[in-house]
Amino acid sequence: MHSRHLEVKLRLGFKVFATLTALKIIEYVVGTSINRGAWPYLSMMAVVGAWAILHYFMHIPQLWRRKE
Amino acid sequence: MVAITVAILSAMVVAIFLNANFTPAPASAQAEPIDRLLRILFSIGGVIFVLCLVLLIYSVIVFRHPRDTEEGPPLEGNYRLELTWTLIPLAIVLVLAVQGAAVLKDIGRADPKNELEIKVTAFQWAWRFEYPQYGITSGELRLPVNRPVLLKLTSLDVIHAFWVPQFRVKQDAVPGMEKELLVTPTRVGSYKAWCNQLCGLAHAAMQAPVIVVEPEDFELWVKEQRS
Amino acid sequence: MSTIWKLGVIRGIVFGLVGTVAGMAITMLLRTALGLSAWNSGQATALGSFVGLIAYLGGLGAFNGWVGWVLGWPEKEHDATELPNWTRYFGFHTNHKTIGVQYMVTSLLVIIVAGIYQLIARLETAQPGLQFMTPRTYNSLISLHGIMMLGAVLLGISGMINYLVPLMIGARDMAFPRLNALSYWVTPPSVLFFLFSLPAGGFDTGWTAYAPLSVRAPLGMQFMLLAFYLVGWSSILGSVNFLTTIFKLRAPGMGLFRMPIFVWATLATAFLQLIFTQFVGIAFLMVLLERLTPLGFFDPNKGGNVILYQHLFWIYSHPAVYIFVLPGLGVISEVVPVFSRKPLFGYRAVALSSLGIALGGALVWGHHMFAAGMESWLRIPFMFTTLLVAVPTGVKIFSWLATMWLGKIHLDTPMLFALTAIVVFLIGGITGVPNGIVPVDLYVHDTYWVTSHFHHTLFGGFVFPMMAAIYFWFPKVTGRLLNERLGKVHWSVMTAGFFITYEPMFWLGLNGMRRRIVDYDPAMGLGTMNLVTTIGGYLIALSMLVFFINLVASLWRGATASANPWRSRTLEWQVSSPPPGENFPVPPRVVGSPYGYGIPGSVHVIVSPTGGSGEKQAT
Amino acid sequence: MNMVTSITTDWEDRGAINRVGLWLFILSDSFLFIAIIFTRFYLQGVQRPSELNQLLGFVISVVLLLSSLFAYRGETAAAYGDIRRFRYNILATIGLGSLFLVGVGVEWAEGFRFFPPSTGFGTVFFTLTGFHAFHVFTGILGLLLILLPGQKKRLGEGSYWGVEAMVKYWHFVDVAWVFIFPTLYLVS
Repeated sequence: MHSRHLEVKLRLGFKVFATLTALKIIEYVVGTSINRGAWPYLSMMAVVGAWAILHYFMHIPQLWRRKE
Repeated sequence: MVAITVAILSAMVVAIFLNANFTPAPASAQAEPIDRLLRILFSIGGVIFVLCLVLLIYSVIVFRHPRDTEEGPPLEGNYRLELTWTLIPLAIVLVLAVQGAAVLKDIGRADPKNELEIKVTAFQWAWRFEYPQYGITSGELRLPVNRPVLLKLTSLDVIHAFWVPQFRVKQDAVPGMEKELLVTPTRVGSYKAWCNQLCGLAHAAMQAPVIVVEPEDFELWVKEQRS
Repeated sequence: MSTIWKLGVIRGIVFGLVGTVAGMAITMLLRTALGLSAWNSGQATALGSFVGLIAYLGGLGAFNGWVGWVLGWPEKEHDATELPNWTRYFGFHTNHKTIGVQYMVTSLLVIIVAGIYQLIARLETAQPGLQFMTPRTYNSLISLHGIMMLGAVLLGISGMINYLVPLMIGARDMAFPRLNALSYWVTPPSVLFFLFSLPAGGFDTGWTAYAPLSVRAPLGMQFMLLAFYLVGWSSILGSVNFLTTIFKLRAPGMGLFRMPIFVWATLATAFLQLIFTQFVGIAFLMVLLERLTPLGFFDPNKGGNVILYQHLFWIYSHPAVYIFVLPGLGVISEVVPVFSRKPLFGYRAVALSSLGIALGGALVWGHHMFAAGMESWLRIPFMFTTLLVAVPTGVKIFSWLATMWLGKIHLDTPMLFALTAIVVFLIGGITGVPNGIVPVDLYVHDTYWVTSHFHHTLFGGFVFPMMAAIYFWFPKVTGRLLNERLGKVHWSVMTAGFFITYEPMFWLGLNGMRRRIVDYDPAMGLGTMNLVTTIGGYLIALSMLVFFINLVASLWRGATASANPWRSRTLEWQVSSPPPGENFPVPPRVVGSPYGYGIPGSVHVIVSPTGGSGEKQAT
Repeated sequence: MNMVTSITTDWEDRGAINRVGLWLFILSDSFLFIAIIFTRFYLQGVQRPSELNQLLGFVISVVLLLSSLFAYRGETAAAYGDIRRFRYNILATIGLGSLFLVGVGVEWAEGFRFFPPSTGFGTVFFTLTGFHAFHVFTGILGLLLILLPGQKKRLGEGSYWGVEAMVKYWHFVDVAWVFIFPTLYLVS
C-alpha cells in the first residue's frame, strides 16, 4: 500500500519531467527558428514550465492547503 | 469655533501663498506656469495643513483630562466619514496630477523651427557650450531673449545637472547619452548655471555664466566669437 | 580571562581579524598566481572583509546551531534565559527580547555617530565660503550621514519589531530564533565598515552612490557598499522572520483583524523589505563588481547604461522610505488611542492603509528620476502613482485626528512625541506633493526643498515615533519608568530644534540652495537662513543629550514600573515588566479588538500567567 | 524555573512554519534574478551574439531539469522512509548538478573568447550565469549536507525537513534557469 503510493508519485515525477523536456525542445526550436517576435511564446512556455515545477515538484499548494 | 478658525487661517495662508515672493524672480517662459502651479499647490497644502493643525490643537486643549481615569466615548469609526476623507484627497491629487501633466506639456517644445540649438558638455568641473548653427564654442552660455533654446546635454565623465534657478527647469547631463532641455529666456540679465548633481570634489563650485541679451547683441557676440 | 572568552563578541572579533588577514593573503596569492602585482587594495579588502565576516560569525557561535542540526544533535530552539544576565547581550543569544534591545542600542549608537558627522558638516555650511573643511571631507561626511542614518533606521525598526511583535501577537519567540540572532549579528561588522569608510578615503557620491561617480570614488566607497549590503541582508533575513512569525505564530483567536496596527505595519514593511532589498543589493554589488572586475554595467564604453543604476537603486530606495516610516506610523497608531482613551478610529481602514501605502509605494520609484533623463514617457504614469500614495497616508492622519476627537487626552511624553510626529509627518506629506508633480519637481529637485521634505517624513515617520516608542515601551523593556520631566524637556527642545532646522530649509531650497554643496554663492543671500538651520541642528543635538542622560539615569535609578503603567490593552502589557523569558508559558486567548477603550464589556485578551487558575482579563 | 525550549509543541507545526519561511526566502531570492533579467533587457534589449552556443545551453537545461527529477524522487523516497532510494537519487542530483556546472564552465571559456566581460552582452551573460551558477553550487553543498549520517538518523525517525528544504531550493534554482535560458539564449 505504502510503496504503491510511492511508485505512483515517482511516475508522476517522470511525467512532469517529460512535459518539461518537451517544452524545452519546443522552446529551443522556436528560439532558433523564429528570429523576431518569439518572446511572447517563449515567456508563455517559461511560465508554464515554472508553474509545473512549482506545483508538482515544489508542492506550492501545501502553503494554503490544510494538512490532511 | 473650529470652522471659523480654520476659515480665517486658511484665507490668510492662501493670501500669503498667492501673493508673496518665495522664489528668485522668474526669467524664462517655463518659469511662469511652474510658479503658478507651485502657488496653487502651496495654497491647497496650506489649507489642509491648517485644517489638521487646528483640529489637533483644539483636541489637545479642549479634550485634555490630565487626572481623569475615565475612558472616552466608544466611537470605533464612521463609514461615511472615512469614505469622505478617502475620496476628497483622491479627487484633489487626481486634479493636481492632471494639472501637472498639462503644465509639463506647456513647458515642452512649441516651435522647433525657431529653436536655437546648443550642445552642452559637462565635465569635472566645468561646462562647455557649442552653437552648431553658428559654429562657435564658448565657456559661457549667451542667449538671445525670447527665443526658444534647445539644450542638448551630455557629459564626459560622471552625471552632472544643468540648472539656472531663474529658469526653473533642470536636466541631468548623463555620460553616454544626449538629453534635451527646452528653455525660453524672457528677461535680459546675467545668471548662473549650476551643477545640480553631486559630481565629486568641486561640485559646489561648478558653474558657468549665463547671459541673456537682446537679439541684436547676440548677433554681435556671435560675430565677435567667430573672428 | 575565560569569562571574557565566553563572550561571543570577543571570540568573534579575534576570529574575524584572523579571517580578514587570511582573506587578504588569499587575494595576494591568487593575484601572484595570475601573474599580477600582489597588492590591489580594492580586491584585498573586499575578499578580506568577506572571509573575515564568515570567520567572525563562526567565532561568535552563529553557526553552532545549524552545524549541530546538520550533524544530528538534539536541538534547542530558542533561549528563554531569565533577564539579569548582562553577558547575553554580547553573545549569540536567540531570545527576541535580547535581540530587540541589541538592535535598538546599535541603532542609537549609529544615530549618534551619523548625527555628529552632520553636525560637523553643518557647521561648515553655516556661512558661505570654505571655513575649515576640504570639499572631500564635507562630501564624505554628508554621504556617510545619509547612508548611516538609513542603516540606523533599519536597525531601529528591526529593534522595535523584534521586541514588540512576538509579544503583541502572543508568541513565545520569533519563528526562527537562530536566524534572528544571525540577522542582528551581521550588523556590527557593517557598522564597523561604515566607520572604516572615512579613514579609507571616504567617498563623495552622496548616500545614493550614483554610478559612475561611485565607480571612480576612493576605497571608502567600497566599505560603504559592503556595509549597506550587509545591512540589506540583515533586513531581508529579518523580514522572513517577521512575516513567518505573523503568519504562523499568532495566539489562538488572534485573527488578522484583531492584530494591533503596529503588527499590520510590520507586515507591510516586511513585505517591502523582503522583495525590494534585493534590488539595492544587486545595484551595490554591480558597482562593486565594476570597481573590482572588468564587468561594465554603467560604463557606456562597455555597453553599460548609467540610468540602469538609478532604476535598480530607486526600485528599492523609494519603497525603503515606506519601510522606514510604516513601523513609526504603527507606533503612532498604538500610542494615540492609549492616551486618548478611545478606540482607534476606523481600525480596518488604518490597518489596510499600511498595505495600501506599501503597494502604492512599490510603483513610484521613477519620481526620483524626473530630471535624470529617464525615459520621458514614464514621467506621467509615475506622477499619478506617486500622488495616489497621498490617499492612504491621509487616511492614517485623519484617523488619528478623529481618534483624539472627544477623547480623554493625557499628555504624557509618548503622546507628546506622537503629536509632534503627526504634525511633522503631515508637513512632510504635503511638501512631497510638489516633488511628485513633474514640472514643479524639475525646479525643486535636488535642492534643500527636497532635503527638508524627506527629513520631515523621516523625523515624522521614524525619529519622533521612535522617541514615542522608547518613552512608551521603556518601562516594559527595563521595568523602570523614564523621567517625565526630563522627557518633556527633551520633547520641547527637540520639537523646537526640528522646526528651527528644517522650516528655513524649505525657503533655502526655493531660493536656489542646492543639495550637497560645501559652499554657496554669497550673492544669493542664503547666509542667514543657513545659520538659523545650523543653530536648529545643534538644538536637536542638545535634546538628544538630554535624552541619553534620561535613559542612563532612569535605567540606573528610575521609578519602578508596574506591568501596565499606561493602562494599555494590547498583549505586551498583560505580562510583567520586563516580560518573562518565554513571554507566555501558556498561550493567551484573544477574544476581541485591541483598541476597545471605553466600550462596555470589550475584552482583548485573556492571559493566564500560570496556566489554569488566576486568569486575568485585559479591559 | 520552567524552561520552555520550543516555540511550538508538536513537530508538524514546526514543519509548516519552516516551509513558510523557506518560501518567503525563495520569493525574495527570485527578485534577485528578476533584477538581473531586467538588467539584461535594459542594457542589451534582445540582442544576442551569434557565437553563443544555443545547443549547449539547451543541453545543460535538460541536464538541470533531469537533476530536478532526481531531486523530486529523492524527496518522495525520503517522505516514505525509503532511505536507500533517497540516497541514490540525491547522489544522481548532485552528479547532474555538477555536470551542469561543467557545461556552464565550457560556456564561460567560449564566452571569454567571443564576448568578454568588458562588453555589453558579456557583462549581462557572466552576471546572470554567474549568479545562477553560485546558486547551483550552494545547492550542491546543501544536498551533500543532507546525505550526512546525522541526517540519516533523522530520516530514520521520520522527519525529513532538511531534505525537503534543500530539494525545494534545488527546484527553485531550476525554475530560475527556466527563465534564464530563453532570456539569454533564445530571445532575439
